[in-house]
Amino acid sequence: SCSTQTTNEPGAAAADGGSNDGPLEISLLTTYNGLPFYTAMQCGAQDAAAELGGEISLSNDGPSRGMNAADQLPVLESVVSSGPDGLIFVPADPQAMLAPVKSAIDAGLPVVTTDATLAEEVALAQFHGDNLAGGALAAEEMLRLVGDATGKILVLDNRPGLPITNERAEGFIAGMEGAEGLEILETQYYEDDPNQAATIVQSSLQANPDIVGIFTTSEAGATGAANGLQGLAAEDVAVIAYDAGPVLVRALRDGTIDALVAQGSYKQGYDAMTRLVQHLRGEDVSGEPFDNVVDNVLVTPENMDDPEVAKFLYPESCS
Amino acid sequence: MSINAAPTSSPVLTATGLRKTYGHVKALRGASLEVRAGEVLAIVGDNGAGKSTFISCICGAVTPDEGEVRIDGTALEPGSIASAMDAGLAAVYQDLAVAPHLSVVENIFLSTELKKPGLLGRLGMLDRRAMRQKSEELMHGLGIDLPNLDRPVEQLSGGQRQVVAVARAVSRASRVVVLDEPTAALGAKQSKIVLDTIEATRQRGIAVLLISHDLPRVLEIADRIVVMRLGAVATEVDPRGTTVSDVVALMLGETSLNDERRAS
Amino acid sequence: MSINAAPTSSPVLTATGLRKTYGHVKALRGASLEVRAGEVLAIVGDNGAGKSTFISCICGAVTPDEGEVRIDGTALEPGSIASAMDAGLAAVYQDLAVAPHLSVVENIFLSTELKKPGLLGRLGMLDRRAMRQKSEELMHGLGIDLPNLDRPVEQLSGGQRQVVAVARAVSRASRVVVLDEPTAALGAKQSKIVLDTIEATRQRGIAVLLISHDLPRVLEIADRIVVMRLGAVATEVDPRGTTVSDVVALMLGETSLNDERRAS
Amino acid sequence: MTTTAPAKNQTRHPAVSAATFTGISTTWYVVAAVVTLIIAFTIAGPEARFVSLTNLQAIGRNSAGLMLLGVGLAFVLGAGHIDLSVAANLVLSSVVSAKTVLAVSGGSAAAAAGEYANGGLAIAAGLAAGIVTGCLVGMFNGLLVTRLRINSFVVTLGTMGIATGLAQVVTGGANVPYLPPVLQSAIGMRAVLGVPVPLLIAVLVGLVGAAVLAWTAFGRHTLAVGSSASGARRAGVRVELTTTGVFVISGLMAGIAGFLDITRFGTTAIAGHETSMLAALSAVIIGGTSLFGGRASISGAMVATFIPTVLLAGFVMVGVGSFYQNIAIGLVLITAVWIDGIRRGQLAPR
Amino acid sequence: MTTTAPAKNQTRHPAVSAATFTGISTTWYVVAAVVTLIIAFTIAGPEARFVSLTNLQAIGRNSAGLMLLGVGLAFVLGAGHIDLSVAANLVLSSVVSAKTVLAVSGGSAAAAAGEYANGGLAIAAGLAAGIVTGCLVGMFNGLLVTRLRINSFVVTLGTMGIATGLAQVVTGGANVPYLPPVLQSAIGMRAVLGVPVPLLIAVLVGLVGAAVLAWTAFGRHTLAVGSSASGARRAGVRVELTTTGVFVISGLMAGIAGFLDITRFGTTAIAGHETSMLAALSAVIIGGTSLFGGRASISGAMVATFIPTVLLAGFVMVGVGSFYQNIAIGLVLITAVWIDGIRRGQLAPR
Ligand SMILES: Nc1ncnc2c1ncn2[C@@H]1O[C@H](COP(=O)(O)OP(=O)(O)OP(=O)(O)O)[C@@H](O)[C@H]1O
Ligand SMILES: Nc1ncnc2c1ncn2[C@@H]1O[C@H](COP(=O)(O)OP(=O)(O)OP(=O)(O)O)[C@@H](O)[C@H]1O
Ligand SMILES: [Mg+2]
Ligand SMILES: [Mg+2]
Repeated sequence: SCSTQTTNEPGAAAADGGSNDGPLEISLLTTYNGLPFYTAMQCGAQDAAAELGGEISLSNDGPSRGMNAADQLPVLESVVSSGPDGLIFVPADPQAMLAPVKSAIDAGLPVVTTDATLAEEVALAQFHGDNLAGGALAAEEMLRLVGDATGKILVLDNRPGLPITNERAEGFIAGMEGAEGLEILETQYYEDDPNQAATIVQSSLQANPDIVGIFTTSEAGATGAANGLQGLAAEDVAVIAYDAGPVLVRALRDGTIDALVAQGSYKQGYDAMTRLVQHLRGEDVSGEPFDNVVDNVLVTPENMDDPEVAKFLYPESCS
Repeated sequence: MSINAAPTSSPVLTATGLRKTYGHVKALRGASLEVRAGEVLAIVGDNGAGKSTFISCICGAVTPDEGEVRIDGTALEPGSIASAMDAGLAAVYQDLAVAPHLSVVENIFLSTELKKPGLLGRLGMLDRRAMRQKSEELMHGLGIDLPNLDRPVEQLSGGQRQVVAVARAVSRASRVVVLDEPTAALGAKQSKIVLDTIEATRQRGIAVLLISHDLPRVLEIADRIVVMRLGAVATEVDPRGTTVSDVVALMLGETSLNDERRAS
Repeated sequence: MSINAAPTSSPVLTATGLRKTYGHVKALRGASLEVRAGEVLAIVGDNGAGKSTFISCICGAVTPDEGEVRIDGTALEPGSIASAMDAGLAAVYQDLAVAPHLSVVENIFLSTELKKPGLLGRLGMLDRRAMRQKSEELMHGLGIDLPNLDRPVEQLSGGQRQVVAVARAVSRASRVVVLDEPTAALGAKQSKIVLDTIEATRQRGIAVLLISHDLPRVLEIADRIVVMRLGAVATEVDPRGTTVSDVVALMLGETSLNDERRAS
Repeated sequence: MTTTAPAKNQTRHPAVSAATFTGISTTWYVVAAVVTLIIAFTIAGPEARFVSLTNLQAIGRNSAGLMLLGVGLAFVLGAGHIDLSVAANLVLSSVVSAKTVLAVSGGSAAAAAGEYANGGLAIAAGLAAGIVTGCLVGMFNGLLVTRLRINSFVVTLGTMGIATGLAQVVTGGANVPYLPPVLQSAIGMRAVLGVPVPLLIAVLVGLVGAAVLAWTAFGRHTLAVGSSASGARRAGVRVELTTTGVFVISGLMAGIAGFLDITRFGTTAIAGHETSMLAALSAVIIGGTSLFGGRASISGAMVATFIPTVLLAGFVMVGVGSFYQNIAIGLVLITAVWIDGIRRGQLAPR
Repeated sequence: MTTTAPAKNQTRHPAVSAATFTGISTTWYVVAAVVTLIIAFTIAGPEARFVSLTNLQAIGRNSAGLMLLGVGLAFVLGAGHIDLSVAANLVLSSVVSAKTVLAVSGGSAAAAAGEYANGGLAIAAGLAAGIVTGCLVGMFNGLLVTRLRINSFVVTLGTMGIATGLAQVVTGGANVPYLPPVLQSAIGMRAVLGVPVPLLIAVLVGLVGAAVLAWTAFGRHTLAVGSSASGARRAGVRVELTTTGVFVISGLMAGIAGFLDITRFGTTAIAGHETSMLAALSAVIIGGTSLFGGRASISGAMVATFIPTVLLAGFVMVGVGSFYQNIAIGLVLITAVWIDGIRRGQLAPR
């Protein structure tokens, strides 16, 4: 992945109005390579690149594990050192990644953030789902699913200290506030391990047989929760999960999960690539907004085959 | 203990031109010997003379850089303990080579375990009872009195451990038994048992290779004595008519604690 | 080596009523002794008699269940090696107690390292040169010829290692030196060096406690001999006019390899 | 054998070696610990629900994988080595197994559409694929340790990375979706006489392992090698063969556990199992196996694998906050090993 | 001392012990390995950007924390123990340090509003808090190992859980936000003469550690204890004190690393550092320290900590997919230790 030319004085291209149709090297740097969510984002970016034309190559970078700043930072610095023309970046932590991104930007690398945001508005633009809103969306659906039943709600979160998933839980809990007859249990963490999630679900149900709903903030939690419920033959617990990878979509179709919060990651990737390339090619993007929230979509068994909704589901790989 | 005339039969074991270098130290520089059936051959030498390295090469525990070991005329695979054991050799090493966590019985039968008869045995099932009984018979036969053969060897005193190693070796050997300082940690009574065992082993027609610093006893029991110095066999003496001080004089070249026989 | 008359001075070291039980094994059941300055006291006994356990309790390496050790009248803290070392005792243990990865010099000065003079020394900086030189002088004085004092001890032969441990102990002791089978792995020449060293140490007015299975040598060098049996001091003998077989007879109670002296 | 004078049988003690004896008694101690925990959580938790069938079944299902890893590790530790790669091997095996199941049952396109063929064959092929993968990784470990004579800590740390990477390469980093539901219904979520099938499999395999360790020459050689490799070698034990063997057994266990993993969840868990290796190691050590070789207890390891699962389930049920769970599990680990040491007299006065 | 006959100085060999000698030579071997990697990545990567100042600075910054952990682990391994809790201790120390910085600089309410007081004092207090926390955890490890005589693997595995849990309790599970930017500008992201300050600190601390190991009685006792604890004890070494000491040093290093962590990120990373412990352990072993005690090389460990960082940076730059990175790092680890073993002749014929 050798790039030949880098002409990216910050904003210089835009100011010149001169166009630059040369080959571009764009890096998409995520927090956890291979997650279906990021696969969808990558598909969006690729499709945008194809539509924009010219030689745009996209490389996928990211730690192979972690979802946290300590694992992502070395990768970011290496990617910056390798000198791509532009960077689509998913910050693992808004605060921790700020300084290194800032110095990359100061050194002339245009950066667009997706999925998550940075603590300051240093990037060219940010495209993200609203994790708090996504949690709230799930809460709304949860309230609908449980109806007027009374009981308890279990929140399963991935790991303490992961802002992306922690916010989803936070949004969900806020959304449930004030619901009549529903009590939110203390959040439990499953460390990305479905086995732990299953154990937690089973034990929680033993301790609180009146659990009526479970919200989990990522795929491993949903897998484990579904399994735990299966083991108890507990059918009447509503399960809502975040994300819409193939495993979760299948579970939704099978009825082990009742609803999914799908993020518009395809659109995030598409829009981020478009904005970045427009900037690099000197188009005037000054009128475009900095902050772009891509709405989440609630996927239910009823609407999942609706083409408008189906395009939000994450593919196994880009076609 | 009678001093036998050296048997005239052809040698059971011959070692020829063994060499071994550790880094800069030439531990062995072309050592050779031969032992006949029913003969006790003693190896004496100063500390660091290379005695343990010599017998380790013979037993396959150390791979010599050069040289050959034959038992009954067949060359052993260098550095292969299995090859030496298959040829009928068994040894007591200076550090005993026991598995400290295993019991006395388990150590005695280590690698020569008895299997149950029938299908179970073919599935690899051990016959613990038979091994225990044979161990008791063995100990009894040697006159050794260890009350509990199921205690891990690590709980025995140094002398008790040494006796176990000797019992294992003599029970295994069919052609040659090699003993590296088998009485170093032993008291009078246990030493006597070991010496009697050596005598009995020799009577069974087995060749005995004995390393010992206890020169009076060596003179008493050995048929021949080879003296090692600086990694090679310096000379051979007939114990008859030889005194301890004769042997000491032969053992002492100059500066024998000096092992810096640096490679070329 | 002359057999001295037992000195009449008051004892340097007294051990009284030491007891130690390991699980079911009563290794020591009330053993006592005393040694005077300039005296060589030998402890003999069959394998498993409890000799090593006895001296380990004396040196603070093993904490006795009961009993007391005094040096120059002051009781030592049970199980504290520091307390015994501070009182002027040093020992060679049966397993030598060396750090195999450290060099000869480092082992000789282990825990008694010399510091650089001045500020650096107060910061803990070692004076390697001084330690090296003193080690050389020590070895030279004892007549030991080890060519390279910077080799890790693990690369020495068993006998060479034992000599290093002896050198360390005699250089440290100011009141008592304890030697547990210091010549077990040694050849004639090295044994002679160790025995000369014991004699020289005694001449310096230091009390020597010697364990050995080599009865002829014990009779030659010791001023008094205590015989241990079954974890206690059975009797004391005067080496003058005593033969090896007398001592052996005293050592052998019945079934001495039988260590199952079960607790109550 | 030299056998003179057929002395009267003077056995004063039963023919049980001290090693086995300690093994058994530690097992009972661990059983007591687990039972105590269960009783405590039953009392502390609501309405004795901790001992309800469903909860115990859940605990059993969740312990099965760890138990298999523990059995393998008991062999490896008994032989004086360590295997840090077990969890990574589990993940790799589960991935290969899942891909195989998909391929045999008609390919992933059909699977995505919900169509599956050859149910039984797919299960068998998946199990075989998992086992083969696990054993190959184990064999790789064993060969590096014995042929190149590299320390097993280093080798298996390296293999851990290699297996993790391979699993990610095979899957592209995403869990394998669309596995046939028969995996779960026929194995993972099934119970026979109330006992979850994964636990049943783990216990049966573990018992075979315990028999191998206690009653065969291979088992005895394993402990001899762990007790003193150089001693065992010179006593005639084929140390290389035995060492390779224990790593293959460890790999085999990881392979079976990997297969069971996909039957539980109907998908893989490539990011999970990051704590499994240390959890299994803890269980094996609590169960009475020495980290330094020479002493191993399969039964102790098997029982001790319930400890982390019971603790997690109990803490959740009793309502201990999840942050405090880590602390509590750490304290329990230290305390258990400490008490066991005192009990065995190993920590007793010098 | 008995010193008879002031014999002439007959030193035939320089007064460098074999242990030190091997230590040094392994260090050079590791230096050569790192340089080779850098050259390879410079050639393979685009436009020699691998050796650009910014890239080398980034590598240096990313190695600093690992280097400190490695220095501490070299002591612990040298003494024949292991410390699995270093990374968890780092996280706990960073959390305590961050809370302290916030408190001293005016409280979190003011911080949230972007107002900070006492910049220098806050930094000093944060460093002190990190160090104290780290040392306390280390001391706890040391006391459990020496007083209760529990195996250090078990103790530190337990402490790992305890420290992780405490970090979560202290923070409530969310990273500490709003740390004063001066942390990053004055330390974490600063470079002096082109050398990143965190690296500078780590190297200086490491050199002090190397001096302590090589030139003081404590260092010598550390290796003696690792070589033979019972031998060292009977030679008069205060084994308990030395052992506690190495764990405190390891904790101290984790504490400093924890403080550096917040100066790098401007926040804590409570979910991070899960691989740091194994990465630091690998580096220490590659660097020539024996897992079994008695032999340690601080300089080797320090240089070897660059290996994982250089590999990661290089693979990203060359475009090796992240999945293959795990595989490659595993292979490099095994190969490095293997070659080093052959070189030292340890794997040579028996
Ligand atoms: N593994 C090794 N590495 C380096 N040197 C060794 C090794 N083994 C033996 N040596 C050296 O080889 C020489 C011969 O040692 P060996 O053990 O054969 O002597 P020995 O005659 O048995 O002495 P002892 O009577 O003390 O047992 C010694 O100088 C010893 O230091
Ligand atoms: N750590 C231990 N655990 C259990 N038993 C022990 C331990 N140490 C010693 N013993 C037992 O205590 C008894 C006395 O042992 P000790 O080593 O003191 O004997 P010794 O007189 O020195 O014998 P040797 O002449 O063989 O060295 C022996 O029966 C031995 O088995
Ligand atoms: Mg020898
Ligand atoms: Mg003794």
